[in-house]
Amino acid sequence: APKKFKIALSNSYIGNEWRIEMVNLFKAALEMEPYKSQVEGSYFNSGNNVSQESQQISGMIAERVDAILVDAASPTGLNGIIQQAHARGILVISFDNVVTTPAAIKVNTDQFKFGETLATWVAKKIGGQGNVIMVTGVAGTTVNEQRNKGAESVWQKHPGIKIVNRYAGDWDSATAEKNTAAILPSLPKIDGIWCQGGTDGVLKAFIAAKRTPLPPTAGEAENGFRKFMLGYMGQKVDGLSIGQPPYLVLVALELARRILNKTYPRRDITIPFPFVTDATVKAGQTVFPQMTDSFFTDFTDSGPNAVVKVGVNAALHGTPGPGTLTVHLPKV
Amino acid sequence: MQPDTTADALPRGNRLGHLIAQNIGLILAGAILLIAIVAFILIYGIEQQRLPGNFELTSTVNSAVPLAFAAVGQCFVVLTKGIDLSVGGVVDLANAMAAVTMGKSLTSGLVWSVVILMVGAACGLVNGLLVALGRLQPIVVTLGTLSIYQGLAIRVLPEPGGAIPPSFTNFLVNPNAPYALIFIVLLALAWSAFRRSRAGVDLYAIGNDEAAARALGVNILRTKIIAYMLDGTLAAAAGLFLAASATAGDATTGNSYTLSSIVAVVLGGVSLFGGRGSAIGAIAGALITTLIVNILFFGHVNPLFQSFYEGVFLLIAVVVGGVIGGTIRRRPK
Amino acid sequence: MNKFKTMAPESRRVLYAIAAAVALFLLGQAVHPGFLGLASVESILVIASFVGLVAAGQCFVILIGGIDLSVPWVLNAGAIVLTTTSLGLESRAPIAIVAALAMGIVVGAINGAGVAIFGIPAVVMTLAMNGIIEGLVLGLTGGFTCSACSSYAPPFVQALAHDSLLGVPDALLLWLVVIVLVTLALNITRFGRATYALGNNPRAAVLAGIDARGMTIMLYAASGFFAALAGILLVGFGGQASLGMGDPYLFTSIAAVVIGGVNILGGRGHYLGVAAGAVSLTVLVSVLLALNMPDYVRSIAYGVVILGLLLAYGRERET
Amino acid sequence: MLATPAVAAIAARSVSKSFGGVKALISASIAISPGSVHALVGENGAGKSTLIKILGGRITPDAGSVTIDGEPAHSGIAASRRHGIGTVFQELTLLPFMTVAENLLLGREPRGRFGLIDRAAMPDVAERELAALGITHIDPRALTADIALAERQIIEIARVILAKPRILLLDEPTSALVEREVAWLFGQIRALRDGGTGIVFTSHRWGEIAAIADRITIFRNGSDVGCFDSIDEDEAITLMTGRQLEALFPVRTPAPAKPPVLTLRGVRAEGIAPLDLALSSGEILGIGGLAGHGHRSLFFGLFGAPGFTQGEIKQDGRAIRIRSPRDAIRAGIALVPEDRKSEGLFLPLKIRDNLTLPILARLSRFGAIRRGAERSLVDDTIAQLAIRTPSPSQPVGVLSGGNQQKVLLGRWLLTKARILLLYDVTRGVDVATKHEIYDLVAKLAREGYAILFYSSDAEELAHLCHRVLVMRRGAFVADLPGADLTAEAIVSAAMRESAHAA
Ligand SMILES: Nc1ncnc2c1ncn2[C@@H]1O[C@H](COP(=O)(O)OP(=O)(O)OP(=O)(O)O)[C@@H](O)[C@H]1O
Ligand SMILES: Nc1ncnc2c1ncn2[C@@H]1O[C@H](COP(=O)(O)OP(=O)(O)OP(=O)(O)O)[C@@H](O)[C@H]1O
Ligand SMILES: [Mg+2]
Ligand SMILES: [Mg+2]
Repeated sequence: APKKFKIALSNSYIGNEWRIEMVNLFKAALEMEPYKSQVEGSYFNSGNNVSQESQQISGMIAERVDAILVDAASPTGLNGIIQQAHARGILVISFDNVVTTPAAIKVNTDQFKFGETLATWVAKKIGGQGNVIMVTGVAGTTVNEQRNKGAESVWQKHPGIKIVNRYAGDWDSATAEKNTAAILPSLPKIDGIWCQGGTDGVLKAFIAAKRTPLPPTAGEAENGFRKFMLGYMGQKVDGLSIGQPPYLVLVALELARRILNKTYPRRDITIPFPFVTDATVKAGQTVFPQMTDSFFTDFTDSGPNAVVKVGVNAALHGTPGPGTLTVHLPKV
Repeated sequence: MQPDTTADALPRGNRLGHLIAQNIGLILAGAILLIAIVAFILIYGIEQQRLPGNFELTSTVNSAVPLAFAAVGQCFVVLTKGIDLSVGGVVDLANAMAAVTMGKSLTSGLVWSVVILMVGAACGLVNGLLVALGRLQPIVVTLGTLSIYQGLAIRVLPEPGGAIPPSFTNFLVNPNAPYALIFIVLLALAWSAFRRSRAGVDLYAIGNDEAAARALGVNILRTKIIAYMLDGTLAAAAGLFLAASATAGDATTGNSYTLSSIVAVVLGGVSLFGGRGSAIGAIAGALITTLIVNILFFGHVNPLFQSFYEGVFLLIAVVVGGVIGGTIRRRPK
Repeated sequence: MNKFKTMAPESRRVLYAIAAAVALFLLGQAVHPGFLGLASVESILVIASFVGLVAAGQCFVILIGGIDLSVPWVLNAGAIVLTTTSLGLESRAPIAIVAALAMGIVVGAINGAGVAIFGIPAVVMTLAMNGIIEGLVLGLTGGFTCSACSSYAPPFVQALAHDSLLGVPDALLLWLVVIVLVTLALNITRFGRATYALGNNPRAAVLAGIDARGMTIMLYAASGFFAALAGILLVGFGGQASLGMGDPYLFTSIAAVVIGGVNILGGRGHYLGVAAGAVSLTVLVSVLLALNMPDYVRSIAYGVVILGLLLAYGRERET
Repeated sequence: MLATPAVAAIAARSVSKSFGGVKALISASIAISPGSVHALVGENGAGKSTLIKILGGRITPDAGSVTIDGEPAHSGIAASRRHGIGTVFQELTLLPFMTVAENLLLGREPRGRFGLIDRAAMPDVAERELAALGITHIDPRALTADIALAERQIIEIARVILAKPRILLLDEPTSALVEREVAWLFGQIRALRDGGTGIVFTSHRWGEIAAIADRITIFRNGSDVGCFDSIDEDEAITLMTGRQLEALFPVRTPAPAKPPVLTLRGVRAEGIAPLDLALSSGEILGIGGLAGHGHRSLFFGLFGAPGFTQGEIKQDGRAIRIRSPRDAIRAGIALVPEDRKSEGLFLPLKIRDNLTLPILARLSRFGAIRRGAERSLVDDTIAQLAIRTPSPSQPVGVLSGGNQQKVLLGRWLLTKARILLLYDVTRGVDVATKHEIYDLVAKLAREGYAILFYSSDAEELAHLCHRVLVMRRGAFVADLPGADLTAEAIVSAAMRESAHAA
């Protein structure tokens, strides 16, 4: 049998469901062809601690892996160790929370566009006129900054839109709900919500404050938010939901396999982000009424141009689906 | 005419016994470190079918250096019976400043390093003044300043980026040889000089009994301020090492150093009640913490259970240390 | 006024802490009209109640010179035990609540045993325990807080966080009960006397016949209990448990205790002050959110205000 | 004695000092001549220590002035050191987790290379310096926390004497010392005095005052009320307390011949050989001997803190086990430790809380304390022991030392314990209070309490006890019946044995 490629996944953090699904997809893929026969995989978690993640990548270098997939605790904090890995001939692919060093190939969606798309939708929905709140992400991170900049670029074009408050939701439903609950009662009527993450928490705080019906909302891909699009807790919301897809890890894995097999060039990949609106949301496909609100619905892709299709059990339990797993990388 | 008390001299404990009693924390830290090293080599050997080499040594040392500096800084404050939760904030601030200011050359890197260390010292000064002059409890002072320093760091570097001159990286954390050991040795030497200075003695005196120290004429204000300033400076140094090994800056990556520096200090046998322990122990504690990460890595534990194992290892280390210590101390004299 | 002067400094600090909370509310109204509206105040107090509950446990252990760094994941585990045990069914709510609280008590008792029997420093014991619980929760649930639940918190628990009785939110009423009970426990019971004795002079307490080990275990168990209780309420509040939901409560609960006038070295302070501290911190965060300023300014202002409050009334006497 | 020069070595003029509401000193004055020993006497809380702290530069007076050689003194510890003042404060200022040598040499450590402190040389330097003072039984390498209280007090004194002060302030330096150590100290004091040092000395043992003082200033309620070249004890006590005391020691009543309530057979603990002992109800059994010879282990062993490692304890003929203070309290045993601040009281807590802590179980219903019942018990105790306080809600820390000691005694009387272990209970207690405590102890014995009584003051043992066992090296070396027992007999019993050893 041909020698298997050793591919290690360095995951900075495992404390939210997005990351869990991402790791589960990776686990499932390792049990499916073509990866099952070509890849020997391993995965690690570093508790959101950059120096630990850096040390773990050192460990991977010591283990002489062929490729390292990185979801980084810091866009810059791992640059040094990644350069070392690169210098030792190891292929490094960073995805989701990508690193800045050119020594790593990047697989991601476009975060500026993320913020911009949400904002454009809100602006259009409210006719370029009204009060909007922005619920932002974790301060000091690139993703947060990029998404905010994307949004601001849109607001500038709409003088009728007033951003009555910007506050952090830290991409976490509980935090977003708490902060919204604290501030909402003292805010004027809200016509639109722009939210980077924790969207369902924001909406629940609106309900608790009796600010119903809920205003049009552009947010992340939490299952809870999408339930609101279907109708949930007596409310139905007009919304746009964009997900950072957990299957980025599969794109990274496939890219690694192809590059190691020399069937694909070394290059960054930006994949389109999947999104749904209240008009297109569909139970069992893009929303799962049986599942928790914090579940990330975009673990798989749909439609004719889907990047990858996997079953819900792969995301939930890391169990492989039938047959082979096909990940579509952009045409060279 | 002097009725001397010699006639009734009791048998004394032997010198070794006294030495052990005085350095119990350090001895424990050494023992745990030894165990950790052996465990690491064993696990590495079993997993990799070879012994760790230059690369492993270098990367372990390079990972340990920032923590060692932060832990020694923390140690100064803990010895005064304080605690510093703002370490992470100072690391962030230094890291962010380094990435923004250093530019391309080693010279500018070094010049800015000095400035950044001074900023760290200033952060420490603020902590020290609030604690010593403001008579506030250290844990809340530093909780407050943590928030301030983190805010400043984000102001300096709103999103990760910037660049560290490669020559500066090579100077601090050469990736090809465990050359950063020099800094650990220098740190230990500097400590032992400090330990033998007026301020060093005063520091211990304050940690032993602040009221007594005051009565003995120890300048509490000055000594505490020195302790917090050294702490701030060393935390800033940790930030520089972090920036150097990352080759760029991030205003949030230092946060973990707050708790890990405290853990290192405790593993190093420094008493959180002040006055007992040594920065050498804190360095050992930093190495132990680093080795535990390696052991868990090469032990290939289930990542979901990772923090479980970290917690268990920490407890085992402390309990085993305590048992060894108890046995040594109870050894018949 | 004369009475005020002769008060014990800790008692005076309770008044200062309450004054600080009120002042922060007024400040909020000044910079952001509408802040003092009934709905706004109610909503802020409900959020403060979560902090206040965690801080009740933290207060117990700090009173004996300890600290509990395991509250984040005990809280989180409490929330997850509730959702996984109740499966969102009203009929299972009682057993789920009991299970969650029992989990908190057991974990807390283990913390206490580690500190009291094995002599492990509280910082290390509880920090390690936080990691242990985190690892167990993630490992045992596979990372999903309740994949099989159709709804998460049973309606009863959700009502607890959202409904009102005679215009007062249930969560607040519950907190009020806790405030009364904890205050009574500390002030008129043997348990309270023993706690203060232990915190003031552990050696003398043992020599006076206090069961230091038993007390320590009990107090840490209480801390676990309150963290789990806060977890339950938070599930009710958000409707679901999420990973990491306890993290913000670590430093906040410690800060609330100290701002409330409790001495971090133990033996002195009152829960009433701590409750005021919890309100102060929550109001402060809300005011800063309302002010609509950049994250970094908010972070700096938060630190500055806390230090300002402490300088105003939290200064220790000269030794 | 030298003729009194016109200029005092150190003097305080009309100094006042308040702590919060407490007026510790009210316009007090004192002048100490060079080459003389000036004793300060007064009840607990009279302000002696406060005055000494002011003289020693540790605190600044609210009003009044301090002069040195007629010049205004600079305040602050550092300045006072430059003035050549050395102070032994009442609460020891040794640092527990530093070695004896480090403590002894603090601030004047030997320097080695690069001007750094030569830590390695310190034990030897300390050993030499101690030997020069005639102290060879204390190991300079030991941690201070590990040596006995008396040894700590000696180190504290040695540290100050070694600095060759021109003015020496000694605040109750003998409180934990036994006679021979006191004699050693007096030798040192005389040598310094003869060299021209002006010395302030306080003590609550009149014998010491009489032996060493050239002048005596009496303090009462924060003011000096008289200064004498010599004064007899009764007169001094009247001035100190404002009332007359009968004989210091109560009339001895014979010990009742009763079977022992408590018997120890072959008990062992760290520092004590297997010991046998029998204690009857109504008996005051004295334990004497030099410090550091196992008394503490005996007392604390009996109280289960920690318990004996071996041997048998019988109470009323039944074997009991005492493994913790709780066991001891259940068995009706009470311990009043020597160091009331660190082992007895909760200083910031109310008198009430301090008194009733061990009996709360009895006082509460469903865990809640019955306030009324507690209140009346507390009031009774305060009245019975004549604890001087405006209210039972005062923090115990604001009471004078003697009253603090009474609170501690009261706590244990409330437990209805019948066996009292009194470990140096009069340490640092003023004459009047001592008198009260002696009366109390004698009364308790008459009421049938069994009392084990250790004291570092041989006079006290001789006059109060029915019988005295002298301890040496963890064993009883003499059993002295009480009828015509003298302090000399106790001291010489403790010393005689050492002649053999030497
Ligand atoms: N730091 C302080 N804070 C509050 N009160 C104090 C303080 N120091 C002393 N006092 C009070 O001042 C008074 C005088 O105390 P001081 O210690 O001078 O008495 P003393 O004569 O030395 O008594 P003793 O013989 O018991 O040592 C006492 O009432 C005491 O309680
Ligand atoms: N026979 C002995 N051999 C060695 N060390 C001894 C011996 N006896 C006592 N010690 C040591 O002396 C120290 C003091 O002992 P302990 O506290 O029991 O004596 P003590 O008489 O109660 O002291 P003090 O009178 O000062 O309160 C202890 O550290 C003990 O180990
Ligand atoms: Mg005094
Ligand atoms: Mg003794």
